[in-house]
Formats: sequence, structure tokens, C-alpha cells
Amino acid sequence: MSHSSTPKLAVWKFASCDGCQLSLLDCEDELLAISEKLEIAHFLEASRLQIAGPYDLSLVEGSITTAQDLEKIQKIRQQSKYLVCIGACATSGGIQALRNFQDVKEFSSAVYAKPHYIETLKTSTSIASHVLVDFELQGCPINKKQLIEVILAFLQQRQPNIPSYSVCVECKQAGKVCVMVASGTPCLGPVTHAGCGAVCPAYHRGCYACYGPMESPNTQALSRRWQDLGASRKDLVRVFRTFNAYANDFHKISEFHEKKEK
Amino acid sequence: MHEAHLMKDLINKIISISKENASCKVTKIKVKLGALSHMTPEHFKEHFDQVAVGTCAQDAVIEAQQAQDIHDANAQGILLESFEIEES
Amino acid sequence: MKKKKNKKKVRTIQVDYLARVEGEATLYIQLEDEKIREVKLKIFEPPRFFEAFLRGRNFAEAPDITARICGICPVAYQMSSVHAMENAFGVQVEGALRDLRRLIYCGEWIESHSLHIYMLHAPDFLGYPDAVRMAKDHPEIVKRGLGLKKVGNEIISLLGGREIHPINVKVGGFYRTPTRKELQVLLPSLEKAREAALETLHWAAQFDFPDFEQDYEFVALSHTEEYPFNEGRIISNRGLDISVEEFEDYFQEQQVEYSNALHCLLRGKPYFVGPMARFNLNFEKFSPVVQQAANSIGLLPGLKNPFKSILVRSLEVLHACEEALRIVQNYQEASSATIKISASAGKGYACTEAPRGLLYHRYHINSQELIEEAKIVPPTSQNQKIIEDDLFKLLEHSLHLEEEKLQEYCEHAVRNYDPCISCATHFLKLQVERK
Amino acid sequence: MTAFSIDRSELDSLFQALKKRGYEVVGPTLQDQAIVYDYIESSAELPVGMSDEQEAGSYRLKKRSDGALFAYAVGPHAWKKFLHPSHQRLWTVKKQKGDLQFISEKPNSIRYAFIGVRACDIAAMQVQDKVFLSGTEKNYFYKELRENTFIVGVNCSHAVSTCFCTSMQTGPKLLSGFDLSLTELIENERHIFLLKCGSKKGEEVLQELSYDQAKPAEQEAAQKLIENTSQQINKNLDVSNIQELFYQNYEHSHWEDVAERCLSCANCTMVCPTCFCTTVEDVSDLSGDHSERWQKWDSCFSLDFSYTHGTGPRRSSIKSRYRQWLTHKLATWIDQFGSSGCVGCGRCITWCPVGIDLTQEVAALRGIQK
Amino acid sequence: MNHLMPHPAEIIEKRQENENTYTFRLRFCEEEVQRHYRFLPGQFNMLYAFGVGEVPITLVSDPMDTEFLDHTIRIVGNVTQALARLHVGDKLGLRGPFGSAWPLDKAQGHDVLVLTGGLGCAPSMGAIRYIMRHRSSYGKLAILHGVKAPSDLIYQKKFLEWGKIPNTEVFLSADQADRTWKHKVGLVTHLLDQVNFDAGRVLVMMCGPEIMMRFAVKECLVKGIQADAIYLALERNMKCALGFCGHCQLGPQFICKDGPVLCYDKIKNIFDIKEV
Ligand SMILES: Cc1cc2nc3c(=O)[nH]c(=O)nc-3n(C[C@H](O)[C@H](O)[C@H](O)COP(=O)(O)OP(=O)(O)OC[C@H]3O[C@@H](n4cnc5c(N)ncnc54)[C@H](O)[C@@H]3O)c2cc1C
Ligand code: SF4
Ligand code: SF4
Ligand code: SF4
Repeated sequence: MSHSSTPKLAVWKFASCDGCQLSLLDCEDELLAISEKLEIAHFLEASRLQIAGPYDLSLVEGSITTAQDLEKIQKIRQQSKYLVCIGACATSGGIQALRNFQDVKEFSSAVYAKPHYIETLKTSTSIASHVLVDFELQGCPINKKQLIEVILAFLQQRQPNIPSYSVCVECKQAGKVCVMVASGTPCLGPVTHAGCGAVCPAYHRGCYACYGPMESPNTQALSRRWQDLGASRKDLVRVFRTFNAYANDFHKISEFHEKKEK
Repeated sequence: MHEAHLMKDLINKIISISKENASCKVTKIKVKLGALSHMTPEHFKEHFDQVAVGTCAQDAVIEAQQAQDIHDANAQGILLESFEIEES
Repeated sequence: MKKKKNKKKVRTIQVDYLARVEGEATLYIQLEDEKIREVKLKIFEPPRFFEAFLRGRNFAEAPDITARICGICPVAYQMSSVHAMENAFGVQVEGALRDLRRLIYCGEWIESHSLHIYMLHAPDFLGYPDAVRMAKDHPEIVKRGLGLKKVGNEIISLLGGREIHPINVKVGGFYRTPTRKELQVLLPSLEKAREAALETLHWAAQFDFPDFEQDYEFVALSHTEEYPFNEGRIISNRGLDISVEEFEDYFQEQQVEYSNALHCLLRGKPYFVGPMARFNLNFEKFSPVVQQAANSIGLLPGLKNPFKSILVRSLEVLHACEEALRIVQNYQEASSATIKISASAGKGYACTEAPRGLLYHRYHINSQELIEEAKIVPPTSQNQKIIEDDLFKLLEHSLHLEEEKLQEYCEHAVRNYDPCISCATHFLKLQVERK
Repeated sequence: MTAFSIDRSELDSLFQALKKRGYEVVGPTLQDQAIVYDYIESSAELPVGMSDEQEAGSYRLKKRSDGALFAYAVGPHAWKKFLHPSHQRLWTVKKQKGDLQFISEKPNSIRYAFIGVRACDIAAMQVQDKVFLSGTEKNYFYKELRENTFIVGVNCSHAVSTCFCTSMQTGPKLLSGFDLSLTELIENERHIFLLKCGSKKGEEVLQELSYDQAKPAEQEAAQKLIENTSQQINKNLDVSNIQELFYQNYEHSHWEDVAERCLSCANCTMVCPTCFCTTVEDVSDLSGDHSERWQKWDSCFSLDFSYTHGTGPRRSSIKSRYRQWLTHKLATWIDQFGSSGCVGCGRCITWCPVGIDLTQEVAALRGIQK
Repeated sequence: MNHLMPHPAEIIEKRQENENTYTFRLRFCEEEVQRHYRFLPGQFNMLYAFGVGEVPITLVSDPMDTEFLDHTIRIVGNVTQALARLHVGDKLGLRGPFGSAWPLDKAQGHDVLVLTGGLGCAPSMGAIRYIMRHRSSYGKLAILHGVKAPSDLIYQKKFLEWGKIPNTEVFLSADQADRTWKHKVGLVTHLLDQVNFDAGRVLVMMCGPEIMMRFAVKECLVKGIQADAIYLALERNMKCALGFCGHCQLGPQFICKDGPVLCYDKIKNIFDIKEV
């Protein structure tokens, strides 16, 4: 970071729903303050102005799904001093990664009448599987307070304070009642990365793991518990294949159940 | 059109290289069409002929090979492999 | 680059040069003798195959999965999907739960419209690249916009758990409904938001609007009693009046070679969905206060200038605030957060009014409660063709502009439609081809 | 201790008396399908006619036929949520012209009156007192809250399958640590509470109620009730030579066995009324001249908990983290604070999502199959 | 009192010891606090870097020096990097002292063997300085210090000076030497063979990476030194330094208050077990 001028912020998008970068605009109270500390040099959702790199901080949303993406991310990496991936798409391939388990050609034909026009790679993969990443902020969508923490940490030249323990810890810190124990509602909280503030349990539903795997998920043990609560192997395959289907721990367990089912 | 732009890009490249080599006639062009380039050799020829009118590549023979590998990094592109010129 | 000597005078030149198109969204204009021959809006947003991977999922997962299609209007996707499922199972959500669904939609309209008005569209009118830079000269105005947007987000968070991809919407109702007391918390912010919405309307009314009017076919939902959100028949100003189930008999999606976005046409012709369509077709359903506000700036149905959509959006924000206030004030807690659903095999259809227009969902559910087929037609693909047509006409009179200005102008025109790929409108690359 | 009796209807006078003295009344109430502790206004907000059933990994509410107010066991919340809250600002620092100015957070001066505290939970408070108040440095925030708290204990009339206070000798009868104690008696049409004073504060409050001397029959009934409850408890934790058991079995293969089942989700530590571990977080804003230090509940089940530079997490396997938890609870705690870290409330058994039961793990370490 | 709140302190001097190690000389900004501050060799302070965090760092200065407090810090992560960015005159937060001290009273009349590795020499500085000041109260002093590479060696001048003092021996060793290295080569534990001592009379003070200490302790025991004559300075994650946060537990010990200096006798049953 240079001392003389304000550091440059760039926000990039790959295959995604735009929700994570929208989180930045959703920082209604902090947005203008952020724009004073960081020069918004490239942020297409917010500005038509495009200032050339290099960039001090790049936030990357979305997963890599085309050959062009592959090249673009390399260029972005070269242009970025500190690169942060935001959201499930960028950190694990996102919901698009469901295609990784199937045949893309068949997928295309479900959506498009003339699939041969569509250019796409066979897989949807995280940013880190292609370039070096300085920090990953998980979540589908990310939590805007955590995003601010990441930006602050960058400005203060420190590691962001983003705990990687389970959603359960947040759930209990917030004084919520465990839905799995109190009503037998299957919940993925114990294997899911904290960050959302345990919103689902707070609304009486089980966590569906949109924040991806926590630091040491015991997916086998939790699967057994789900089975006791009535989940089938098929259900378990689906449950681990949502917004972070290609995150290593979830990928492994869904394949395990899929094999067992056969 | 997508194609028109690609062709333009190609022909410009060919013209500039042949100029460098002091030639004004291109006789043969070899390209590889990526598996995801959405272009068949016929398709390519048709479009290429359109843009080549009036250039040094006007009468060039086109050898277009369709690639099959969709995982190739260049699967979506059109690769100009080589071309032949007549030295003046 | 290697050169090879050939025996004759012919030489082969080894090149290995990869030809490609640059950019993510391109506006391609083909000119012949300085006259426009063709205009194409190409969107390279990589396809994400939602309809494909909805297959085989449980019906109950649809609201969570489809929300991820768009982070800017996830509630719209959740609303269309739950209504389609309920349609398939032959149930209808009524009373307080129905009101709460309208309320969360109000939140999304307020949030999404304010985002568009203040962060995207107004800077175009006032000559700024973005709201942040606009804030340097007009801090109070931008703060008002952010404040308004925040109220929208507050509603979504309270009802949905969080503003983006809410977690509380469910087939049959909600996972948890708020208590009356919890909901009342919104009142003061909503009162303020109503004021801000009115100010927004009057502020935007002073903008310079390009003189551009077209004869469009407007398509929107129409409900017997209310300004439409989740229910109604699909009507148009040219006499269309069909039920949601008939959608696909009249509307067809087309794929075009040059873009990843699908085009949707009504009996082969382009049509217009979104705030302006709703406004033109449902004006009399607005409350008297909203109607009066519209009158006060001379905004009347029959509007044909898409640049004035910013006014309609402002008016809809006002309407959403009014409606939200009404719902919060009259709210009586429901006895249960969700109605009973007995899933059965069948087909379900729904159209709801996303901030940017009609959003159609169709599902086939099999006897194992799994989705067998899904069809989703978002507003952006419906407006795609109209956008191209508008650009075609606009460009006819603007070709004298220098390239950068021309690009700005085109972006501005695209933004009239607030396409869901809202960022696409910020990366228009102009490609002019002269013949 | 003399016993008095008050009518069910007098309970609200108790609430009023406490409020008059500036207490915030906190007690059990129904929320999210469980009985939790929260601010309450009157006895009507208590879980009237409610009971519970608990097993390893399962908690269910159950309706009773009578209007009993305290006929259930402990719920998901421990009272530590008030005395040692999950989030606590410790101090604020301002940076002005290069100088740092530290400003201490004042301890919360709120005066709590806890209604319906069980014997095991009082024991838990006494355990936390040892952790926070027995050393040379006292916990600044805990001390003030704790000293200002008024405790209305209640003798348990209902035990669940996860209770084992009898093994830990902490219940079910209230012996000390309360200002007032209640025993709920419902006979025929009569619904009364036997009441005892445990402190001067308690006696003062009693004077504001209309009470009678307890009749011998009532006292006997109360005694019987508690004995019955005692008898309902059939979970058992053998604490004999418990320290040696752990110190000799650090490398026991059974730890691997638990690790297969344990999620390392930290629920057990969060619901435990004695677990006290915290971490800190520095929170600053964009201005750059102001920062706050916050204390948050932490758990030995998190990886960061034992992280040191160069070595990474000292306890990276789930096995070692579960071992730390249980060894600390039942053995090293005794070295550190002179008592067990476990009071037998059973919360970690009920609220472990996969129903891991520490009493069974101890039995397994002892080589007993249950 | 809120013992968790630091006091402002000023950086009086910042000295670079090697590539990634600095010694900071600090003084409390409030006169009152500085005057009442006393510590024992081996104890540590919590140093706070604005907005970033707080870390435990041992005092290396002479306890008799009431004016300044010295800390030698290796730059490894978040907080230490933030500290490294500070300059003379900048302020940081300081609270302490915490923890146990080296058994200097118990060691009186005994031979003392100081065995350190890497940056472990820093925590032992206070003890050596103390012995030097009261040289006659102690028997023979042997200082055994090992580093990975010559460039890791700090305080070289001090070591050489001490080596010249009567009844004092200094042995330095590097795992991998280069041409500039004039001392021993090999693991620090091998230095034990170089010194002559009476196993029954010696007291060992040890500080360094835990693996090194595990081996060194074994060697000491082999040489006949009693478990209760071996003292180790240990490190664990630390948040509060008051025994309230629970992070620094090692079996029954809280490293922040029972340690960091612990008698080997107390931990011998768990010291070799993984992941305790
Ligand atoms: C009693 C004691 C005395 C110490 N004395 C010195 C000394 O004199 N000189 C010196 O350079 N270092 C010393 N250390 C080690 C020093 O505390 C760590 O290097 C420092 O905490 C690393 O912090 P960081 O934020 O830079 O690193 P990061 O890797 O970013 O660590 C993140 C956090 O983890 C914790 N942490 C990481 N490593 C340690 C550790 N080894 N000990 C305790 N907490 C840790 C801290 O809370 C730290 O902020 C001592 C440690 C202890 C326990
Ligand atoms: S699914 Fe889990 S991670 Fe996602 S919001 Fe719900 S509780 Fe949080
Ligand atoms: S068991 Fe774990 S979380 Fe609980 S007090 Fe002990 S170390 Fe802390
Ligand atoms: S014992 Fe149970 S509650 Fe505790 S961490 Fe393991 S799984 Fe979670």
C-alpha cells in the first residue's frame, strides 16, 4: 500500500448472482466512509469509471466457468497486491459447481435450445484453484459486517478476524435454542462455518450450510445423526450438494453417500 | 456478430504479418477451431471469405481443423496456426 | 513466430495466434453507409444452468436455490417459486401470511428501486460515473438514497433473516413469523422512508429527459383489487389477458447466437415489462396518495418514454412504503407460520412482479416430491429485445456523437430497463462496424 | 432454617418486591420450543403447566395437567449468559495525535434477580466464583454482577434422564448459595410454595410478602418431593479417583472412539454453566482513531483456541480437543480450583447434537460397558 | 480494577537485532505507573498494538532498572508485525508483569546451567543479568545457547562478554554453520557434553522450542540431574494473562499464572504427550 495516495479498490465478477458484491453497496452506513479510505477504481456494479491497475485490494466474486475466466483471473492476480475472494462461488465454485457432478452438455440442453452456442468449461471452480488467494471470505451470501472487517483489516495491515468455528458457536453466543435437539429438525450448523450469525436456527429452521464447511467438520458423524432423524442417503447427497457442493469436505461426503446408495 | 469480429481480428493479424514479410499474397491458411468455438469449417470459410474480400488473403485456401477437446484452454478460440505466402 | 523457407516462392508462416472477442457485454452496431443495419446486445455472463440443476431437487429447496439466480432480487425468485409450488399442490396462502409476503416484496422493491435510482440511474442523468462520486457534490441526496435503500433492507432482514438470499421464505408460508411487536419496530423508519420517497419523486422530476417515445406493448400482472405483486392475470395494453398457466402459449424464449442471455417474445414480437408496464396498466390500483403524487408531477398512464422509468420507480417506492405501512399497522399474528402442504405430483405455475418486471416459474413435481422439470423466465430476458430496439432507434439520431459519449448514452438507455445483469450496463463495450 | 409458606398468588408480590428494590427479574419462560431464561414481568410468563423430557441429544416440551410453574429440569441456557455474557466490551482506546487513551468499560451495574435457580446451577455459580474471584486478580466484570445478584432458588420436583447432580453432590436439594429458596407444592386444590431464607437480603424481601409458618405436614411433603426427585435420577458418574483415571489415560484408545462421534461443534462448552473460556476481538471503525476490545465466549473445541505461531493449533485433532474438554472438566479443574468443573446438570448431554454422554465416556475409560 | 486494560507506553528505543527481531525499550507514559512497576526475571508483559491485538512478551531488561522495560520481539504475525511498524516515540499498550519467575532464590549457592535455543535466549536474559549482579551468591554459571543458523544469533556481544567473567562459561552452537561462524556446530543438546558440572548441585533453566527442550530434558535426566532441578519456560496461546480466558492450559497448569517458568517435575507426566 502506498502512503501517498489512497489505496485502489477493485471488485471483480465471475459466474455469480452479484449478491456478494451487492453486500458492499448494502453497507449503507459505511459506504461513503469506505470510499474515502479506498479509491473505487473498478467496480462495475457501482460505477462506469474504470481506472487502470495495479490495484491494492481486489475483491473477487464468482467462480471460474469459462476459458476466458481462466485468463482473466490470471490478469487480475497480476494486477492485485492483495486478493480476497468473497462468497461461496469464489471460494468453492458456488451452486454452479453442481455441474461438476454431471454432464455439462446435458445441462446446457436443458436450458438452451441450441446448446452448441454456449461457451463453457465443464466445471465451475473456486478462484483459489487457479491463482494464489490472500484471503477467502465464505458465505452465500457473505455477511456485510464481515466484509467490512476484511476491508478494515486490509487498511490496518492485519489478518481479518473471521472465526472458522461452527455455526453452533454463534448460535449459542446469540442465545438461540438448538433446533436439532429441541425439535428434531435436521441442521447442518455443526459442520458449517460461522459468519451468518446463525440466522436459520433463529428463524426455527435448520442450517443449510450456505457458509460452507467449518475448520474441522465431522460430516460423517453428523450424517449419522441426520439418518437417525429420518434422512435418506439421497437426501444427504442433496443436502451437501448445494451452495458449496465442491468444497472439499462437502464434496467428499456427498460422494460417499452417493456410492453407498448405489 | 461474434464471428465478424473474430474474422476481422484474424485478417488484421494476417495482413500485418504478411506485410512484415514483404508479401502481398496469402495462398493458404491453417486454422484450428476450438471445440467450443461454435464454428464448423464451412461456417468459418464462409465468414472468412466475406472479410477477406479485397485483402491479400482474398484467394487463400482454407484448411480448418475442428478440435474435439472441450477442456483445452483454447477450446473457445480460433487458433491461427500458420499460413503460406508468396514472396514478391 | 517462426518462419519456414519454402522451395518455391511460397513460405509458410507459423503463427499460433488466438483470435477472440474481448469484453463481457458488447453492444454491436453494424452500419451501412452511416445507416444502422443491426444492433445487438451481447451478454457474456456465463450460463449457470439453474433450470438444469433444479431437476432432482426437493420442491422445498426451490426458494433457496432460485434465490441464488440473482442477488439483487432474490425475494422475487423466492416468491415466484413458492407460489408455483403452492399452485402445483392446490393450496393458497392467505391472510396474515399473504400480507407478510407482500411486505417482504415491498422491502425488495424499495431496496432494489432505490439502488437503481440513486446508485445507477441518477448519476447518468446528472453526469457522474457513480453515486460515490456524485456524493462529493450532493452528499445529502446520496445519503437520502442510501437511507431509503436501508429501510428496504430492514424489512427484508426482519422478515427474511437477512437482506440477500433471505432464509425465511418457505412453501406454505414462512419458517417463523414475526410478533406484532417485532414488526412495529419498522414503523418509524417507514414513515421516514415515505417522506424520502416523495422527495425522491420531486427531485427526479427535475431531470432532463431525452425526448424519446415509442409505441410499446406493455405486459404486467393485473389484480382485481391491488397493485400487483404476487398474483393476477397477465395483461397488456394491446388486449392480452391470459392466466399465468397460459404464459408459455403466448410467450416464447429464443436463443440467439450472439449472446448467452435468452430473448423472450410475445407471439414473436418484443414487449415491455417492469415498472412502466405496471404503472401504465394498473395506475388506478394505486392509493389516492400515490395517484396524487403522480399527478403532482404530471406523471400519467400512457407513459411512453423509457427514460422516465426513474419517475415510475420513485413512485413505486412511495407505493411500497405506503403498502408496507398499511400491512404493518394492520398486522395480526397468524396462528401458524405455515399452512399445511401435502405435496403431490403435478405442475405448478406462477408469475410475480419482480422490481424489474414479470418473473415466470413453472415446475413439474413427481410423486417423490422431486422437481422433474423447471422453467424460469426472468424479466431481463423479456426486455432484451425491446432494449435492442430502443438502442436501434436512439442511435439513428445520435451517431454524430463521439464514441465515448455514445457509449454513455447507450448505457443510460439500457439502464432504463434496470436489467438484472445490472453490472452489464456498466461494461458496455461499443463495437461499431461500418460497411 | 425456618420454613414459611406462601400462596401461588403471592409469587407476583415477590416479583414486585424485587422490582421495587431495583432488580431486573429474570426467570424461566417459554421460547423457541424450550424453557429458557429471559426477562419476565410476572409469574404468568413462567412456563405454566409445562414440563420437559430430555435425553442425550434430545429435548421436548411436555404439557402437564396441573398449573405447576417449576416442574421441569434445566433448559438450554445457563445463568452465565447474564453473569459472564457472551459478548462483553472490555475497554476502548482513542488515538489522538499519536497518544493512546485507554478507557475502561464500566462493569454492568444491572441488578439481577434470578428466579427458579436449581441447586446444580447454584453450584455452577460457585464454581465460576472460584475461577473468577478466588485468585489475586478478580474478574472486574463478573465480580460486580455477581455481588449484585439476588437468587431465588427452587428445589427440583422433576428430574430428567440426563440429570446426575447426585453423583456430583450438587443437588437436587438446595443447601446454600441462595437468598430465598422455594419448594413448589401442589396438592388437590392447593398450590403453595415453601420458602426459606438464605441471606439477610432474602429475609428483607420475605417481610414484604404475606406468608405463614410452614406446617410440619407441608415440610414433610417438601422433603418427600425432593427425595422422590433424587430417586428419579438414575444417571451416575463415578468420581472416585477421577484425577488418576484421566492422568493415566491420556493415550487411551477410547479417545479415538469419541473423536469418531464428536462434531467439535462446541455446543457442550457453550451450554455448560461452568465453562468460562473466552477470546478477544479488536473492533475498530473506518476512522482509524478509535478501537474497542471485546471479549467473546470461546471454546477449547475451536482450532484457534490453542494456536501458537510456528506450531499451529496445539490441539488439531478432534480427539485431543475432546480430551482437553473432559479432562479439564473432571480432573485438572480440581487441581486448579479445588472442585470439579462439572455440576451434573446434564446440559452437555442433552444439547450435544449427537448425544455424546460424558458419563458413558468416563465409564468407557474405566473399562465398563454401559 | 480492570486488569485487562493496558496502560499507554512510549517507545524510547528500537533496536534491530537481526532480520526479523527487534528490541524495544519502553516506558509507561504515566509516571505513577512506571514508578510502581516491579518485575522478576522470567516474567512477561502483554503488549498491545493499536487496533490489532495484544501479545505476551517476556521482559529482557535488568529488573533493577526501574526506568525502562526492554522486550525483544520476533516478528511473526499480526500483532508482532504491527509492533514492528512502530517507531521511536510511538505509543503502544502495556500491562503486566505476569507469570512466574526463574527460581533465582532457589538457585542461590548452586551451579546454574542456562540452556536456550533460538529466541529462547531472550526470556533467560533477565536471569543471567540477575546472576551477574549477584555473582558471588551463585556457583558456576554455564550458558549454552544454540541457533539454527549464524544469522539467528542475537546478543552476541553480551555472550562474549559474559564468557570472560570468572567461573562463567559460554558455549554457542549453530545447527548449520557458515564461514563466519567461530563457535560450535551441531545441536544445542550436544553442548551438554562440553560442560562439567556436579549433577547434584546444578539447577537448569531452559527456554526454547519445545522439541529442543524435550531432548534437552532427557539428556539432563540421563546426566543425573533431578526432575525438580530443571525449570522450563513454556509458551501457549494467551489472551488475558490472568487465568480467565482458559487458552494457555497445559494439563492443570495455566501458563500465564503457574508459568511460563515451570518446574519439570510438575509437568513430567504430560510433557511428552502429543496435543495436550
Ligand atoms: C509467556 C510468553 C512469553 C513470550 N515471550 C516472547 C518474547 O520475549 N519475544 C517474542 O518474540 N515472542 C515471545 N512470545 C511469543 C509471542 O507471544 C508470539 O510470537 C506472539 O503472540 C505472536 O503474535 P502475532 O500476532 O504476531 O502472531 P500470529 O501468528 O498472527 O498469532 C495470532 C495470535 O495467536 C496468539 N499467539 C500466536 N503465537 C503465540 C505464542 N507463541 N504465544 C502466545 N500466543 C500466541 C496471539 O494471541 C496472537 O495474537 C512469548 C509467548 C509467551 C506465551
Ligand atoms: S444455512 Fe447455516 S450458514 Fe447459512 S444462514 Fe442458515 S444457519 Fe447460517
Ligand atoms: S472445558 Fe474447555 S471451554 Fe470449558 S473451561 Fe475448560 S478449557 Fe474452557
Ligand atoms: S461433545 Fe457433542 S456438543 Fe461437544 S463438541 Fe462434541 S459433538 Fe459438539
